[in-house]
Parts: sequence; structure tokens; C-alpha cells
Amino acid sequence: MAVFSGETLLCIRGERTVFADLDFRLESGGALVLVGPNGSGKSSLLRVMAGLLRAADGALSWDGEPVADDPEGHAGRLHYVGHLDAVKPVMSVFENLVFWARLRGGTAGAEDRVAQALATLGIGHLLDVPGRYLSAGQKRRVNLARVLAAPAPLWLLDEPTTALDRDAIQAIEATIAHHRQGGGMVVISTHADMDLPAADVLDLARFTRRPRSVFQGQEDEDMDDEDPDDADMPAREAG
Amino acid sequence: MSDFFSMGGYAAFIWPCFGVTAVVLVALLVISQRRLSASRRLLDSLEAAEGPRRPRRAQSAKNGETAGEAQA
Amino acid sequence: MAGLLLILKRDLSLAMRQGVDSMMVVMFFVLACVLFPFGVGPEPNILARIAAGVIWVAALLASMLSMERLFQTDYEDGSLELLTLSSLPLELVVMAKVAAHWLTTGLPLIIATPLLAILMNLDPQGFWILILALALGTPTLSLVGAVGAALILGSRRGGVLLSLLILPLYIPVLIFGVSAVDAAVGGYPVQAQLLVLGGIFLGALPLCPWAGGAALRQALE
Amino acid sequence: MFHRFANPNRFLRLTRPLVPWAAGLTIVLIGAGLYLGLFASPADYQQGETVRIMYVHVPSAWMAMFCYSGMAIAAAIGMIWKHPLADLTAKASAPVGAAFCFLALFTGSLWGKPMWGTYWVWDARLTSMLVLFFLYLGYMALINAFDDPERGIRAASILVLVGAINVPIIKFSVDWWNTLHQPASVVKMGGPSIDPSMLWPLLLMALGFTTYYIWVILVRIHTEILDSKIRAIRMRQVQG
Repeated sequence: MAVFSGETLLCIRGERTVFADLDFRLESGGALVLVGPNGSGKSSLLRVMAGLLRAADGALSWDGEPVADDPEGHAGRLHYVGHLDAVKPVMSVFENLVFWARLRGGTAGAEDRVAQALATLGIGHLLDVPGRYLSAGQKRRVNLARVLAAPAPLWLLDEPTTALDRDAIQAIEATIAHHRQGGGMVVISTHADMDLPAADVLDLARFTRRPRSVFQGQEDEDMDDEDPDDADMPAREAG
Repeated sequence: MSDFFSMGGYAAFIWPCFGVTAVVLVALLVISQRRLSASRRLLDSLEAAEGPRRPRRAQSAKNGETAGEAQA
Repeated sequence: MAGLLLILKRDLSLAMRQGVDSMMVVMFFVLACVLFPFGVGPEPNILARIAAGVIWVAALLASMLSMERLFQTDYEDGSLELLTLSSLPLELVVMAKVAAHWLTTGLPLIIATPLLAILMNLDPQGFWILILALALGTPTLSLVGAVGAALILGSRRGGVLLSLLILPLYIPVLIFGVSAVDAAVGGYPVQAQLLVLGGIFLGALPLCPWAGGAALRQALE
Repeated sequence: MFHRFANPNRFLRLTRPLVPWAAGLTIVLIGAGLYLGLFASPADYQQGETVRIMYVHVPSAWMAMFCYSGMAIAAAIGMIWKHPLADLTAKASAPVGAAFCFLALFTGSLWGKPMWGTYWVWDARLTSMLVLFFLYLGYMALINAFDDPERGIRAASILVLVGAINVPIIKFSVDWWNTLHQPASVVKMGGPSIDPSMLWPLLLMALGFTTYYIWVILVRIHTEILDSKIRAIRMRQVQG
């Protein structure tokens, strides 16, 4: 039974406080859905969880061990799906995926894992098609197949359903359910309604703060000018 | 006096050295100072425009919150 | 280590498929050298005198030109994020990419050098030392360049900026590389220069991947 | 975290009164240095009156190196402890260092003409200074090449540290290269047996340049702090 949690996370991007004082807790088999308006920090939180972005304060922990102590070990137990699909145009779908499968899951049986992942997502016929011929939706599915081709307990999915049709979304729902049954966890940000039974919802709008300078406050005073009353203000997307 | 300005015949080398040094240093200073004044003016006008929307309230309560945050 | 080889193999096969990049770098190298006889005149002794310097400067520029792409495509298509999340230390990822860069540009440059040595009328005594000095120096160029390539990710003007950042840092390699060849041509010992080139390479080997890793991390934040 | 919010308003409050002091000291020190250097010191028995160029050349060269070391230290502090003021110090120092570096090159070449008979000699010292000038230009180009100012500072901090490791290597290789190519007779600038009548103006000018540096970087850091506040207001405006 693994536990992935974060405490008093503070994220500052481009001099802007994206979210502050954010706590979350996720156990094996759990799912966490991030909601909130554009720019409320859903992507930033996923990147913080992945270790791509360092939180300005607070700590992530895995089974009580601080993630910061072993960033590479943490990277090894998660899969991150961002806005970009990392599909090389000159390589076939199979070559693209086998590279990641080998890098993450070891060389043994990588080919089989890739073939199986492609079949699960219903794109087995694309096996030897070069990446440049793929549509946006197909690239997205190839990226998700990458996640399936090397097992890892934690999935961090940033809007995985963009460019996908209803059937594909159902296929993803099924794989997520399967992953959770096997003790995996999922953090997912999405606009579309996805069917994730017993998922926790984290509304990021609760943690946004008004933009202020790193050198906040007035020159004649020596204090923070944080305005708690403005916490419900939607924040600007940091990119 | 003209002896002084002719610098033993090397006036063409010595005076440009001092002149260019003065020009560069003064220019850098003036540019920096003007940028400061421009930023201050802009900040003042922006704060004035924003002022009514952000009344300063309950300073002491905020102070307490800051102290907690700074120690975190 | 296995991960390093995987990335190296992938980068090499990507370079093979795209193919043109290496060829263009070599062509630039040759063309840049060939311009010099037109510039300074075709007298064999003048060319022989400047041959080592010209070949080194051209190699430096060619290596730098190809540097910009080192992380750019992976940065743009999201692969770089995934590589940093591969549980492989980022320093090794940089190392693998530098190795691939050297194999696809540094090595072809060295292979093209004999042709240029003939065109530039280089004294035969300096020939092998030139090859050796390039073999010791170009990996350093790739290593130092990788730091610059990582720093300019996401900036407004990549290529020109990169040259401004890394060309000054290339000067030591240039000085010792040319000096080794000049010494060999003059019949002096070249051991000191080659040792310094090797020393610079050994110093850059741990430092540059470390700085490059730090640069990549901040670029992805 | 502590540093992130350690309030630079205290810095503003503490340093603003320093500005007039730095300004006054700069004027007094440079004024005294100029008086001693131009009127009260003798001409050199070898170099004649041109030795007076030394009073701007040598302090400029010192300051150019001093600023770069200062930037490297500030960048290291900024990277390790995430202190925004250290980042701003590095950023504010760059144009000042570049200006001093340019002045060292310019006055060096004007000094070279009567001494060497040519404006430029690939002398080890001048060449190193030229490379340092390029390092400054690269730093300033990089810091301004990003839309997000914080991103520029982080990238430039790494560059200045890499540069600082490289400077001794560059210096060493340029010295080597210089002895190899036997340059025109190098004029010893200064030297251990310098006469006190020359030492005083030199020291006064160097001190004056240092207070000038403090003056300008304070002004520039204050500007950066205000700009950061302006950006925050702009973001609030965008939010509506």
C-alpha cells in the first residue's frame, strides 16, 4: 500500500504565485482529479508532482519518504503525459515506443509490451507507420501507449483526452480502472467528463493567490500584502 | 596652462582617455537613474489606479500571517 | 549505462534518418576553409603558415553551428521532459547526447580534415598532430557547446545568441590545438599542448554535463 | 522559502540612504584622484605624461575583473539559496562591469599607441580583457533573451558560473599563446616599485570607481525591484 502525498505546496512561476498551501494525499488504487479554471495551476501541480518543477515551498513524499531525497527514484515510479506527445516524425510508432519501453521498463520483452499497449488502445494497425503521418488524436494515443508499455505505479496525466473521440476516452477510462485495480494511482487534469469511480476531486481555484511581486508589499511597510479575500480570483496561465 | 593641456605632446591620447571614461560612466549613471525614475513614476500611477480596488485593511492580522509564512 | 547507450543509439539513428545535418556541417567546414585561399591569395607558403589556424577555426564554427539543434527538437516535441523523467541522471542524458553529437559532427570533421590539409598545403609533419589535436579538442567543443545549447532553449534568438555565449569559451581549445600543429611543423615537441588539450577535455567531461543538466532543469521549469 | 519572502523592502529602506553617500564619496574620491593624477603627480621618467592614462586604465581593468567575480559569487548565492537580491545584484553588475571592461580596452589601446606605436597589440592582458568583454556581452544578451525575466536570470547565472570557471583557463592559455608569439615589448603597467606620488591617485581612483559601482548597482537594483512590482500589478490587471 503506497501513499503519495504533498504538504503545504507553494508554486511560483514567472514571479506569480500559482497556488499556495496546497495539500493532497493519494493511496494505492486512488485517483485524484484536478479541476479549476484555465491557469489555476493544474499543469503546474502535475509538473511539481513529476519533479519537473520545483515547489518553492512544501514537500512531496512517497510512503513518508521525502521525494526530494531521491528524485531519480521518484521519476522511475511515475509516468507523465504532458501537452506534447514526444513522437518523432522520422521513426515508426513501434520504434518510438520501443525506445521508451526499453528506457523505462528494461530491454527484456519491450517489443511485446509495446504491441500489447498499442492493441489495448486500439491502434495496433499503426505499428510501422512513421510518426509524421499520425493525426493529433493518434499521437496522443501513442503517447498513452508509452505509459502502458512500461509499468509504473503513478500516472500523471495532463488533459489526456484532448483530441480524442468518445471511444478512445472510454478505452482510457478502462485502462485507468485496470491500473487502479492493480494498485496504481492516477492524477489527472481534464476538461471533459471522465468516468472515474471513487475519485477525489481537487479544486485548484481554492489555492490561487493574487499575483504579486517577489518583492511584494509597499516600500514603507515591511510585510506581506497577501490578500486572503482575493483567493477566489482566477489566476493567469503561466504557460 | 597650455603646457598642462598639451600633456607633453600626448594630449591626443591622454584627454580622450579621461573624456571617454567620463562620458561612459556618466551616461551609464544617467541611464540607470532615468530608468529608476521612469519605473517609479509608472509604479506610482499604477498603484494610484489600483488603489481604490485594494483597500489596506487589518494590517495586524496580515502581519501575523506573514510571520507564519516566513518561518515555513 | 544501458540507458545512456539507448539514448545514444536513438540519437544516432535519428541523425542517420535525417542525414543531411552531418553532411551540411562537413560541407560548411570545407567551404569555410576553401574561402581562405580566395581571401589571402593562393601562395603555398602563406597557406601553409595559416593552415592549422584556418582548419581549427572552421572546425570550431562548424561544430558550433550544429550545436543549436542538440536539445531543440527534443525540447519542442516534449521528449526532453520525458528524458529527464527516465530515472537516468540528467547528467548522463547530456553525456549521451553530446556523444551522439560528436559522433555525427566531430568525427566527420576529422575525417574531412586530410582533404583540407592538402588544399591548405599543410606541412606533412603537422598532419597527424592536427588529426590527434582535433580528436582531443572536438569532444571538448561538443561538451562546452552542449551547455550553451541547453541555456538558449526557449530564448527569443537561438543561433546567434549561442555563438556569442560559447565562442569565447572555445578560445583555449583553439590556442592549444593550433599551437600543437605549429610546434610539430616547426619540429618542436608537442607533448605539452596535447597534454593540455587532454586535460581540458578531462576537466570538461564532468563539469559540462553537470552545468548542462542544471541548464536543462531550469529550461524545463 | 525564507529568502523568497525575506522582504527586500527592508533592503530598499536600508540602502536608499546609502545612495547619496555613495554618490558623494564617488565625486570626492574621483575628484581627488583626478587632481593628484593630473596636477600633483610627476610624469614618468620613461613614459612621460602618458603614464597618467594609467589612472583610469588600471582601475577600470581591476573593476572589470572585480565585477565579474562579484557576479559569479552573486549568481552562486542566488542559485543555492534562491535569494532574489543576489540574482538582481548579478544582473545589475553586468552593465557596469561591461562599461569598465570597455574603458580598460579603450584606454589601453590609446596608451598603446605612444608606447607600442600601434593602437592594438595582442598583448596577453589586453587580449584577456577582450575575451572578458565578450563574456559580459554574452551574459547580457542571454539575460535579455527570455520573455520571463526570472528565466533569463536563472540561465545567465549558470552561464556566469561556467564563465568564471573558464576565465582562469582562458587567462592561462592566452598567456601561453602570448609568450609563444613574442609580442612587441610589453610595457610593465605599474610594477612593484611604483612611486607613492603615483600610487595615491591610483588608489583614490580605484576606490572612487568602487563607490561608483556601488552607486550604480544600487540604483539598478532599486529599478529591478520596482519593475517586479509593476509586473505584479500588470498581472492583476490582466486578471481583472
